[in-house]
Amino acid sequence: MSALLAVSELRAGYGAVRVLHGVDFSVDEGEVVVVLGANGAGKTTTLRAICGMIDGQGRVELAGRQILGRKPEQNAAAGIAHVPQGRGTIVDLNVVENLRIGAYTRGDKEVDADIERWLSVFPRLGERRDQQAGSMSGGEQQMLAIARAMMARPKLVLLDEPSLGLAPIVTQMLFRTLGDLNREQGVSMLIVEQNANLALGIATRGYVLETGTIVTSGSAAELAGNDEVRRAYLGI
Amino acid sequence: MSLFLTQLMNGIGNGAIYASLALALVLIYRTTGILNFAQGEMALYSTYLFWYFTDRGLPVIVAILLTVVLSFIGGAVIERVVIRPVEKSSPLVLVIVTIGMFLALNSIVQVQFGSDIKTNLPRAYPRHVWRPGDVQISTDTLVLVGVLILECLVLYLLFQHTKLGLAFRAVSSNPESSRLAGVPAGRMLMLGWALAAALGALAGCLIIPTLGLQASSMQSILVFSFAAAALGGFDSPVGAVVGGLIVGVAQSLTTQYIKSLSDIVLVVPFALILIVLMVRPQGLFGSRRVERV
Amino acid sequence: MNHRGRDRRGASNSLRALALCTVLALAFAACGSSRRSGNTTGNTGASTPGGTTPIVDTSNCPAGQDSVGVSGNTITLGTSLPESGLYAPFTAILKGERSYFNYLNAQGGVEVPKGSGKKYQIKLVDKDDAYDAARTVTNVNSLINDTKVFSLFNVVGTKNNLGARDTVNSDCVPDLLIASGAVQWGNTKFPWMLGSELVPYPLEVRVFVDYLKKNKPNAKIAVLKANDDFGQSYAETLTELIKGTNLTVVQTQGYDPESSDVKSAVTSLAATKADAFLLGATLLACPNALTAMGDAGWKPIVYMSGTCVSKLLLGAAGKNADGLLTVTPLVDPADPGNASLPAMQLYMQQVKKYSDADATDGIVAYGWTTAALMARILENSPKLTRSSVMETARNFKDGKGIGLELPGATWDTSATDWFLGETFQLITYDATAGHTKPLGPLVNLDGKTAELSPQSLLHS
Amino acid sequence: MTSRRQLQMIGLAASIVALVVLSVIPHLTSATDTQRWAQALYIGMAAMGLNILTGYNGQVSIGHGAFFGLGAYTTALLMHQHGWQFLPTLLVSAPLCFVVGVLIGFPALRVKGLYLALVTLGLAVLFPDLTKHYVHVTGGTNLVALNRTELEPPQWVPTWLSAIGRDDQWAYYVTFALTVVLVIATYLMVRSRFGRALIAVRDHEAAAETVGINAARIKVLAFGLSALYAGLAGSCSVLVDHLANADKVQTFQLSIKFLVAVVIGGAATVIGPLIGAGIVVGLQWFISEVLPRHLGSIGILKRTLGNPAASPAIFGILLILFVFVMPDGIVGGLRRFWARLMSGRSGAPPPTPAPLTT
Repeated sequence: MSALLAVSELRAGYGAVRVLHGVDFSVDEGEVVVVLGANGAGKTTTLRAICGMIDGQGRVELAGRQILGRKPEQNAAAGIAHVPQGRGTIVDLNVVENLRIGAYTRGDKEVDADIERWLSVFPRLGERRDQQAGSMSGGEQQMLAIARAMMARPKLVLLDEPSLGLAPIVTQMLFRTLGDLNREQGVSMLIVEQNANLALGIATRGYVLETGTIVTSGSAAELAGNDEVRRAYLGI
Repeated sequence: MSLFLTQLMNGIGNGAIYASLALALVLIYRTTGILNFAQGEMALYSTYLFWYFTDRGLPVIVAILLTVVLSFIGGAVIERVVIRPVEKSSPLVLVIVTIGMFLALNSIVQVQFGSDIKTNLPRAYPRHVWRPGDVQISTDTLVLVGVLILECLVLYLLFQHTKLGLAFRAVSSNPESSRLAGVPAGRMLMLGWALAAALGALAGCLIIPTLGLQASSMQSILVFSFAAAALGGFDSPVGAVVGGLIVGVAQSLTTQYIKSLSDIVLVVPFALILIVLMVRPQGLFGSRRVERV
Repeated sequence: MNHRGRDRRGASNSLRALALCTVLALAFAACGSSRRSGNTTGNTGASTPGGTTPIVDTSNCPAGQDSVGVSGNTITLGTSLPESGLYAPFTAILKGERSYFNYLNAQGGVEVPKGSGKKYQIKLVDKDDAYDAARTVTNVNSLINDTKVFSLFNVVGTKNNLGARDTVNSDCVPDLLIASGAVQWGNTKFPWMLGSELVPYPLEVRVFVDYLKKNKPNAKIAVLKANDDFGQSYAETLTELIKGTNLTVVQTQGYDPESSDVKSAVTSLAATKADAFLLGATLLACPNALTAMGDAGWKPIVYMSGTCVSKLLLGAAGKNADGLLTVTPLVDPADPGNASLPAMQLYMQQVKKYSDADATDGIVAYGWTTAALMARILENSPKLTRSSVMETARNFKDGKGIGLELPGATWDTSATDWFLGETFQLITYDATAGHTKPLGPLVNLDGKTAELSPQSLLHS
Repeated sequence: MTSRRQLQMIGLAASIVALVVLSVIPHLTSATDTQRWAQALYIGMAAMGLNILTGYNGQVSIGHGAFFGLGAYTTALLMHQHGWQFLPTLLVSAPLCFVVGVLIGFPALRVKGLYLALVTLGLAVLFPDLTKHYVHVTGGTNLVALNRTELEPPQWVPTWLSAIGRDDQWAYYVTFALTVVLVIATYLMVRSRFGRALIAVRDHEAAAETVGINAARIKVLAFGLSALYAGLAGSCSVLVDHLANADKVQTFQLSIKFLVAVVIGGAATVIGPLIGAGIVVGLQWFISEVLPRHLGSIGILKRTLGNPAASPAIFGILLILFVFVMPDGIVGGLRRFWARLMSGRSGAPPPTPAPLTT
């Protein structure tokens, strides 16, 4: 079957500075794909090019249709949810309002039901439902960002370094939840991360990105076993 | 005592106008992050449109509605054509663009509609003054305050209880995350400018029949509205309304009770701003984030 | 200041008395210790009334400049007025001026001196100063040095002319018919400045004080004045003229001339329940003040500045303007009663022919009449030189049948009377009829302006 | 030689050429044009001052017309009422404006960004009212007009510098000399520790504090200096325009002119504001003088381009188009063009745009 997301020869950058020099990878239905890479490898640029925040060249197909060059709001409507680096919390809105904005592109009646569901999946959010999002802790804001992304009932969720700035136990709880979502609800995910072992723990496949090009790829187990990867990203 | 109450009513009447324009300024600040110097002249252009329609014999209510709708569209067009291209550049450039619009609109009005004074603009409501116990209460003041309350109600309902309003607030707070959630940020910016233009048009259509229309009608009103918006805290609509009323009342009470300042009454709003900002640099209701230009 | 109102709904509008200059900016407060505070004697200008020695001393004028601005059969005149910005409505003056000069040139031009058969075309060069005194100075320098005009004509604004006063008097260029009713043009140290036929403000206050002395001798007076030299001159003159009478000023309120919101100020004045109300205001502040007066149920004897006399402004005040007193030096072009006057018919015909201006607008009538006055001064000058024309203007006796002046009005100057426009008509406004009506005989205060003006103002 | 060094050489050469041309202007043009050039110079001086505050230090002010007025009135009153010569009055107007600037600077510390712009607007709106209240000189108005004898150059001035009958040359050369002094002062200041501190406080006040920069002192000094420049410009305007005057519209228009000159010239550059001032004054002269004369007679244009009432509209629209095309002003734009040119030719990785402080 065709890949849910197929990226080929993707080049992108900021003005005169080129970051991605032709990247190819894909994400199939129900998969969790991880892209590992150090700082400046081009991880965030990849996600931003895919969802249309920055211009890029090459081909990015969502379920067979080219989406490169379309505006972020159009790609969101097409089913791509993006949890940006630093969580992108809308600080002036409260928790419920943040979730409701997540469902902006949906027209159906079940939005309110979904809000209650996600508040139960993340009980801490449930306790703070009317609190200003800006006044919550980093971990809570990360949960809110993921819940907001899920509110759009997306085909594919892009996550940009969800572990950034979170306490270890919070990160573990976060990745466990992501794993559950994938297994129980079949949510396909593309996670860009530096924290390799947690990411690989829930991933089906992965790639390693260095200075704008894919250097190695393989199943989660292969990557976990690969010496280079282990030395570079697992710190063992 | 009746004199005090009368002057209070005068102050509240003026304050309602300053509040409406200050609301418009706050809307634009929250979406584009700048002080719109052209807000007064945009309201002036709308008011000349209103005069033009009534001069063509349109009934007053129709003329007001038509003016407000056209101003709404005009505000959106201005954002799309004039503001969007420079939206990413430095705040200084945006200040220059609004100053450019300020100069252009005032002059275009005179070339297009003639620079002579227009008086006897037809009124949407009969002008009547009651004098219970020597306290003057005029329909002008009541209508101005009524319209202000209506504006606040409409904005409150729009922002708190509609999907569009929620999207607008999301974009004002974090445009990037909103776009990632599928909210068309561009259209929200246009909405902000459109609402501001419509508010300015409504304020113009209501105050001008009482004051008479000429090219400089809006200039001193705008200075007081700036003061009102700053007093209330630039990013808070509630602050704009409260600020407007405070400035209006302070102005008329100074004229009455502080003779020495009466001929430089403009010192009042600015003194108020300085005092408040000394205590709370982000204004009465503003949030800390406001400081950066 | 009255404006033309193109009321396309056809109703004949805007009774336009002119007296606009005041609106611009003019008389000021007293004091201001000027180093060379004027001593009226020993100046170069004035001379013995015998008229033998010239009034205008040309001893220290630059040589060879006396007939600059005359080339072939064309006399070049220069003017500076606001044509852009907030005071752009005054371009109506220019339209009136140009209509008259085009009409005159079509008739062959002005004959200088009268009866000599030598006719000259008049060319008027206008420059925009947006009512900023610094730009007026630059314009005047450019008109004198680059355009090389024969004389300045109808330059608008008190501060604008005061700014150019030194240049004009050092270069000996006539600054004729200044569009401002300020009294500084009577300062004998500056002989090259002559005010136009507009009514100087002290005379208005004199008429009001006389009226009160007759009808309400111990009236309490409330004053609303614009916060500039224009408003200040009303307040200043009033305090001088009521000395020795039992008229008293009970309260004075100032307002910002650039805003027309005077509600709070008038509410405060109304609370004094004064018997008389002097309204030294202009533009929209007049009707707004009258409306606020009506709101407070205050019914004093009202004197309103002549600059506000226009059907547009009075109409805006409606019944609150009923019975108010004011003055006008010209016949009103908007009053159908005057349509039959031959001078009015000529004016109406020519303005329609030569400009797109609204002939019923008093400002256009003022521009037309002042241009006619300029031509008359040129005709009376024995020689076509700056000094001769200035001398003629300082000793002008032929002030009859010029333009739209009131029948019986005399405009003249002499060695001791440096003001032209000192005859005018006291009028009252009849709200039901919708236009003004004359009140009593023509007021002739010829030669009285100097003594009535606050001395510090006259000589500063 | 790196492209940065080349750029600076070109900058220096251009400045010298400008210096020579500007020094002979009075002998090439009529008195009125010389006056217009002098006006461009004093607007440039005030814009350079505002640039220190807004360009280098990031504090936006739209009220510097008030400091300009303070300088003008100080000089005019000293000359008109106390018979002073022009140059000595600078010794009073400059320090006075500096002190007032510093006094305004203190409250400005607590007031930031937008609010500061507004408080300075209050300054520009209130100053004319204060002069109307306390100054009654020429004809009792708040106008202070000076006559030729008061404006005459002192004896020691060589006659070619002030041709008799054309005192505008003396006014021009004084303004020109002061402008050159201020350009050099700005050039040195921007290179000094104070200059770098200005930029540090602008870019990140908190970080600047951590490295020991007393941000408050720097911001107050920036206010004082900018007021000093504006005051000097005001004093020169008395010599050039023969008067000191203040009206609400005029003071506000002046403040806008300074800000426009800084932005279209190039904020945070030394020469930018001066070039910007030349463009502003030249543009306004062209629109209000040349266009009406030539287009005034042609039918449809009579009501639009040729109609003087339309001149602010033309200026406003051109202003907007200018910042569309060159958001970082002429000098900024040229520098970017130069960087692109250099990167195209030398093939080396494009140098990051030259630091702002050339």
